[in-house]
Amino acid sequence: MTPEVAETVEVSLWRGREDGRYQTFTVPLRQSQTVLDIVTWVQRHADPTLSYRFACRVGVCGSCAMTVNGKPRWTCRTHVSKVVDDGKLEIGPLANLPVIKDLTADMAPFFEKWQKAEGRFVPSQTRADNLAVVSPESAERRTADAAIECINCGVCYAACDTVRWNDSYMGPAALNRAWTLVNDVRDAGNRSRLSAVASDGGCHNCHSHQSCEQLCPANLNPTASIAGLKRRTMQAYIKGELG
Amino acid sequence: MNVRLYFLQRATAMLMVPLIIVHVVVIFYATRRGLSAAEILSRTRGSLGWATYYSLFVIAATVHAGIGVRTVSIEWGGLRPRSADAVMWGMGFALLVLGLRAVTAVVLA
Amino acid sequence: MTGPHNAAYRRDALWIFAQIHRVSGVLLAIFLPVHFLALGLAIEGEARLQGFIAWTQNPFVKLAETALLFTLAVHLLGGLRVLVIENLPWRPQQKQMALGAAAIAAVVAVAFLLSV
Amino acid sequence: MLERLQTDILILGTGGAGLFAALHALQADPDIGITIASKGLLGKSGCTRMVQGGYNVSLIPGDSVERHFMDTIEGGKWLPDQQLAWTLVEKAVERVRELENEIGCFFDRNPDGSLHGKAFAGQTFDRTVHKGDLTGIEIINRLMEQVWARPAIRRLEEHRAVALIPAKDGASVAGVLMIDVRTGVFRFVQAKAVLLATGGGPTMYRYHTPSGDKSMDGLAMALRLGLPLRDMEMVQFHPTGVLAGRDTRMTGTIIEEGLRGAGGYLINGGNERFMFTYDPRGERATRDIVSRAMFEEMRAGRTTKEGGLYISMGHLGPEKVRKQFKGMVERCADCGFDLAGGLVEVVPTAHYLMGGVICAVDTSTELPGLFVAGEDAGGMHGANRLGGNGVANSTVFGGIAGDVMPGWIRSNPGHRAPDESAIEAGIAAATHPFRQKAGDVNGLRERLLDVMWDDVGIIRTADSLGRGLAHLDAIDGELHEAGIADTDRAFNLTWHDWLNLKNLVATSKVIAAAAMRRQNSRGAHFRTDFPDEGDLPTSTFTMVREEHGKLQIAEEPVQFTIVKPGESLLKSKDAAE
Ligand SMILES: Cc1cc2nc3c(=O)[nH]c(=O)nc-3n(C[C@H](O)[C@H](O)[C@H](O)COP(=O)(O)OP(=O)(O)OC[C@H]3O[C@@H](n4cnc5c(N)ncnc54)[C@H](O)[C@@H]3O)c2cc1C
Ligand code: HEM
Ligand code: SF4
Ligand code: F3S
Ligand code: FES
Repeated sequence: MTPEVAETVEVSLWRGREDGRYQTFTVPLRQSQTVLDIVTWVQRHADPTLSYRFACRVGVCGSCAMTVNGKPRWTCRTHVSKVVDDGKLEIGPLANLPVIKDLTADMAPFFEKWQKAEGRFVPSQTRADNLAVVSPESAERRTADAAIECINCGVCYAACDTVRWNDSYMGPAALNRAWTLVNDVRDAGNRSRLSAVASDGGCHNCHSHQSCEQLCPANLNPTASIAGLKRRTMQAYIKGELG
Repeated sequence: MNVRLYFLQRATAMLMVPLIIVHVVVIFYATRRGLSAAEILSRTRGSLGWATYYSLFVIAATVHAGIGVRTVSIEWGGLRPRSADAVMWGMGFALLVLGLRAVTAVVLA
Repeated sequence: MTGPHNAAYRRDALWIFAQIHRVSGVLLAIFLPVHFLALGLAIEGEARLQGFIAWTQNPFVKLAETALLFTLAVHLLGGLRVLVIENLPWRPQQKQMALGAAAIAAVVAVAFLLSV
Repeated sequence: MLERLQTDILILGTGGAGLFAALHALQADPDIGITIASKGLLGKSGCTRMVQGGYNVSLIPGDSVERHFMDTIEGGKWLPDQQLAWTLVEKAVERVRELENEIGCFFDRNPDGSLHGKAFAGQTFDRTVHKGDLTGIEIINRLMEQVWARPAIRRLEEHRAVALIPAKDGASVAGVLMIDVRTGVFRFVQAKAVLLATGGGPTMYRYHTPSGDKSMDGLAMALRLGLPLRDMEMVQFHPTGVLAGRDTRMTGTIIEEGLRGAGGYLINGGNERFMFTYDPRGERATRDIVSRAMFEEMRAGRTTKEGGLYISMGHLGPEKVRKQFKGMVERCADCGFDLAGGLVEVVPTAHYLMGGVICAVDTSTELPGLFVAGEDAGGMHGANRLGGNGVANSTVFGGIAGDVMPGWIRSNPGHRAPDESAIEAGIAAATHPFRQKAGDVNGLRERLLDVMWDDVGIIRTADSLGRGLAHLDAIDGELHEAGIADTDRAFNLTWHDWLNLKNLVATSKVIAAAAMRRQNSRGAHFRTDFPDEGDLPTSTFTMVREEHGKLQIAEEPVQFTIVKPGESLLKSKDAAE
């Protein structure tokens, strides 16, 4: 049952750059309405200069994440009734990233850290070769599969206090990706990848706060992936395999 | 924090688990009978076993807390890693000196 | 808090427990040197140590000591939570684990308080 | 204000086509300067990311390139350019191996560890390679990581191309005029070669599936430059898009076809199943038939209160549905619907544009220096695109463009001076709304969506198309008068809405004009006044170009260079499946 909702909702939106302020709008409620729809309504009907970002509008591109009533969310897939609190919504840009304007954040640091964690495949074969035979039931494949459907929305990154506290920390998404590669039997880059994630900004900074795991819209579990990396790097360290 | 610091911190944490449990049990046992200097010292004085036990604890705590304080001073204190290293060594030095002094005191006194 | 990011999120049991773990670690780090200092008094003779111990019988000090033992227990159990997540296969009952650990810590501390 | 940049190769778009082009160009010449620009974030905009079903390729034992080719030609109702279609199916084999072995995609496997191929409508072999039902995420994330890993590729994120700028002598392309979305500043990027890979995107229909950033920009820019577009009447509709009501972005996005396949019912506003009155296969009829039947029901007024129809799964057992279609059930729940047990409102929805810029197999266009790949290019699919051939198309030809452009630059070295007056005109056109009195851009978009849906959509007639064209002219005129306050150009979405609309109206006219011209019904194009498919051996395709502000439409005969109607490349034994 959808609960009876008020006719309108009070929406406070962040306006400006880092030194902006919240501005309040009254937006009509509809039965099927996401947070992105609310923001769109404001841009279309109340203030045409409002800036925000979206693309796919169905939860696959990870462009639309914002801070909604204190928590980072994918706005295109967050029904208003799920987050509205006392008839109010407060929406700001994603935390832990520079603000571009209004509700848009600059995701460049997020992707730079993805690279720092060597979150990219290193081939061991070429297009001239046949595809590797990999059993879908093998432990490695299943571990990789469990963490692979990340949409790089940055929700976990914005939710993580360690990211907030420590500039150099690579963050949950980058490390989660590194973990999928560590379990990818076709990959040839793991020696250097393990060293990268074992270095100063790496997986060992994670305090297992689990905010990432609790808020990831794709239901991934970066906490578990990072724990995996901690174990794997530790083994490599003890064996003296880290460069 | 990197793998080396992590390793040292977690290894010492694991080491301290049994050490601390023993310590807590001993405190219970001791306080039950009323804490007295004579009592403490009679137990520890001249005992190589207790000397090793407490030294191990002191060293583990030194390493563990030193690294822990380093992390906190970066994340909450806003220190650069370099300054945090100084805090770590300072903390470690203080703990080690005071700790070993205490061990010496209760064992040799 | 003003600013674009109202950092009001994650105030649930798990998060709070993680912060308590940290604070308890710092408290221990501050207390431990003091504790060592006290024991070190033995160098100056049994009498000084005895004097110090007598002082600790003061209810205030006792309460403080209880608090510290509680801190140690909390930190130990919180630390175990971290070690479990890091080293054992993933389990979903994190929250219960955290609450359970907090409860055990409280029991230990109360037992101590009653026993002295 | 105008800033200037120089690069050797400029790629517009970061879908499968754009990203592949960048990687291949760098491989072909590691010293070449490559710049890749995207209207949204790199890899996070466009439709390649949204691919659910998968990638068609003849890599699985028992299949053949010839079979894939025949499926493509027959699916395209004999209209595809056969050389392009052949290149598509042939190169797809290498491309999938490259995606797996070099880029890092990890496609699903059979229990024995070999590549899994699933069934996809309209094909005689189960050849669709996939990663669960989020294949696009896997493909684009892996490509995107490789591009981020190569700092030699300069990235211009949130840069919108507004005009292709010819050289002073008009004989080639000299660069592209862009708006830096984040600051609102104009930037002219001078390049020796330009790849157009902005991914088409028929978002001018009331209900549509593509990513919200796509608005036919590439085709509109090519059209303004006088380049010919083909097959523009061919707009593919998907039968089941979500209908979430007014002011919802999720409206139009896809509800999986598998639901109908699994036995889901389509129900009209009067609570009746209606598909059997249109086709003996009921809900399991092909995409075009189901879409048309749904449109007929809606036109007859037998709709839900929001104006659509229902899909109902409950009779299959809600628990089972929840398990089998987990992602879809969650998605519906997020917009307030219970797919497993209740009714979800659906409508047919515009999905893909088969039409595009005319190009050769090496992706070159009529204008030297300008290349085109992906959904912006026309001719690979003819009258209908097979599900799974879209991403194959963008990755195959994007890669080819990347292979070819460095060589082209070697034989045509040097930057060419741009036609400065074209740059000025481009800026003037883009800033036009700032000089007008405030107008109702949203109202105009709503009208465009309705006109295209009602008159130039799933079912067409000469009357409806004529009406549509007249409305489009009116909307175009009003849009020209509709102003936007020039307060802050930085990340000004309303400005971009205006620019989007401008391009959508321009290309809508082309779609309507081409549809008017094609007096038969083929594939995605259906006219009640000409319901027959016409004579296959004398098939023609439409070709539209803009000359002096007027659309010129021609019909070109299809060249059956590989196989003629009635023939097959498969020996009869194979053809029998
Ligand atoms: C929901 C959905 C499901 C699909 N499922 C399948 C499937 O299962 N199998 C299949 O084969 N195909 C599928 N397709 C089709 C397939 O996604 C496309 O055919 C293909 O991905 C197009 O690739 P592209 O590189 O040409 O364009 P896109 O991937 O769309 O990329 C276009 C790029 O151009 C950029 N751009 C646009 N305008 C400008 C501008 N003015 N300036 C600068 N940059 C610009 C965009 O931001 C984007 O980066 C699906 C499509 C959709 C919408
Ligand atoms: C059985 C004993 C102990 C165990 C199991 C234990 C465990 C841990 C663990 C796992 C951490 C890392 C937490 C994280 O990264 O989130 C930690 C941090 C810390 N510990 Fe301990 N510890 C113990 C005893 C001590 C003692 C005796 C002290 C003080 C002297 C101490 C001080 C600290 C400090 C300061 C931190 C840093 C806090 C942080 O990073 O959040 N610990 N402990
Ligand atoms: S791990 Fe989850 S929350 Fe983090 S970026 Fe990926 S999808 Fe988003
Ligand atoms: S929230 Fe941060 S601290 Fe670790 S478990 Fe997740 S990365
Ligand atoms: S708009 Fe793509 S995830 Fe929300």
